[in-house]
Amino acid sequence: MTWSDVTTGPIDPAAVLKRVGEPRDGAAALFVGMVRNSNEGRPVDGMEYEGYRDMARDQLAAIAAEAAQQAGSDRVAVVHRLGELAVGEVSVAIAVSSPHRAEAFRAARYVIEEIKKRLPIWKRERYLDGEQAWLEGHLPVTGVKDNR
Amino acid sequence: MTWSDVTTGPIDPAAVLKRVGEPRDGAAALFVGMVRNSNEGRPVDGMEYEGYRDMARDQLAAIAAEAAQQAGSDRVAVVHRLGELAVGEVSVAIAVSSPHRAEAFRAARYVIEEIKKRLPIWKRERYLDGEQAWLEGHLPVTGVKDNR
Amino acid sequence: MKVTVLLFAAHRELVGQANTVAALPEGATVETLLSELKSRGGGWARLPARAAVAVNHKYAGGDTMLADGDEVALIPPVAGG
Amino acid sequence: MKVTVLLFAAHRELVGQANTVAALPEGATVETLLSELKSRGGGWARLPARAAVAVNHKYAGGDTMLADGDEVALIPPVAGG
Repeated sequence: MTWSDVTTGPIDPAAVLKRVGEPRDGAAALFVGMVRNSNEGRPVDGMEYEGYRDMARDQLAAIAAEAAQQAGSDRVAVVHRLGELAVGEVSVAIAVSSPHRAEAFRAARYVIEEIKKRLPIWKRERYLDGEQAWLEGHLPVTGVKDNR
Repeated sequence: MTWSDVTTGPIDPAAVLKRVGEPRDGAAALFVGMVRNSNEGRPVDGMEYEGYRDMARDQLAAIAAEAAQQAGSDRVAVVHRLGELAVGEVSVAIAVSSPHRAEAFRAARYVIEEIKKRLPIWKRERYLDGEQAWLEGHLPVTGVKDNR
Repeated sequence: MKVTVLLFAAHRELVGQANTVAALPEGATVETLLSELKSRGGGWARLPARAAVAVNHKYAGGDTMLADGDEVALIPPVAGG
Repeated sequence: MKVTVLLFAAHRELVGQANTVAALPEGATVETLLSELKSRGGGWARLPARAAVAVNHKYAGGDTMLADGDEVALIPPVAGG
């Protein structure tokens, strides 16, 4: 069974890693996304993540299931955080385990790339100078043609 | 500064992850290798890791430094275990953080691939039926021509 | 029929509302809804032309038929991770 | 001169020793050492032809010159990870 969640509480990457790993697995890959202290050279103070939470949960579950199918392993766990995050705080954690390492790496990478393509989440950077701005995002890859 | 170690004690992947990650980093990748319960269909009871410990330490430090250079990030931590391991125990943990995710994934992958190519470590599988065998390894990629 | 419309992030700020209800004729599609919203003027008329739409949590094309009670979200370019 | 020789894993079991000391003439190379070991017979003569060698923790080719006190390790195919 894959596991996925969208939460407003802090993420513990070690706890996400513990959700995967069975006796048949020889490899686990964990990816952690954090808020960094600058973007394109501009000092960053923090980040606000806004999400369409119910849909994000559904999409994240779908992404985890796709990754599991690709990896041939149902040991996939992923959680994305919403709300106000300080620099260094964890915004997303993804863990995959499988018998062999190539599949674990590939599936973890798949999950983060798909999150960036289609999870209905937006982020607003707060800069040290007091300004803030929504980050330019990606038009979601939805499998449906343009609406307008 | 990169960090590397060869140890006979248990490995805590979360502690290895904690060794990387600076405010400038937006991504961390952790790879964990574990002893699995079968190999080529044969039930496995455990694994003995024998190492040329002093040389393995030197080689692992060199691999970490190479990964750091490739990633453009000196946040690379890696530890390999020696001794008797049960199924599910961690044999190796590798953490890399960097401003962007592609470099973190690539560097973590580089470290495990190089470990398999050249770290002077050997493993003997113990099977459930009581037999044991040294695993066929890879002739180390040493950068020098054949000796014999 | 009536559908609930959700707005997020820059869209929400442009319109000044996080949600609204739209009354639509039977047979309405996502396109019908978007025209109705645009006709409200103000921030609604200035919503970016390129945006995705989700109906009941699933991305949906402009020709998707709507039903009474549907939850329709305008999805600005996403930036998760 | 004398060098210390280390053996590991299957090599160690084949020879029945984890280490030995070899006395070599001045000017000896890794190849000279390997010939001396082979000439001991028994498990030494049956060591696989394809193996790597490390001198003082660094992989070294057959023509590497040895010096008194060097630590030379025969490295079976590796299997870390």
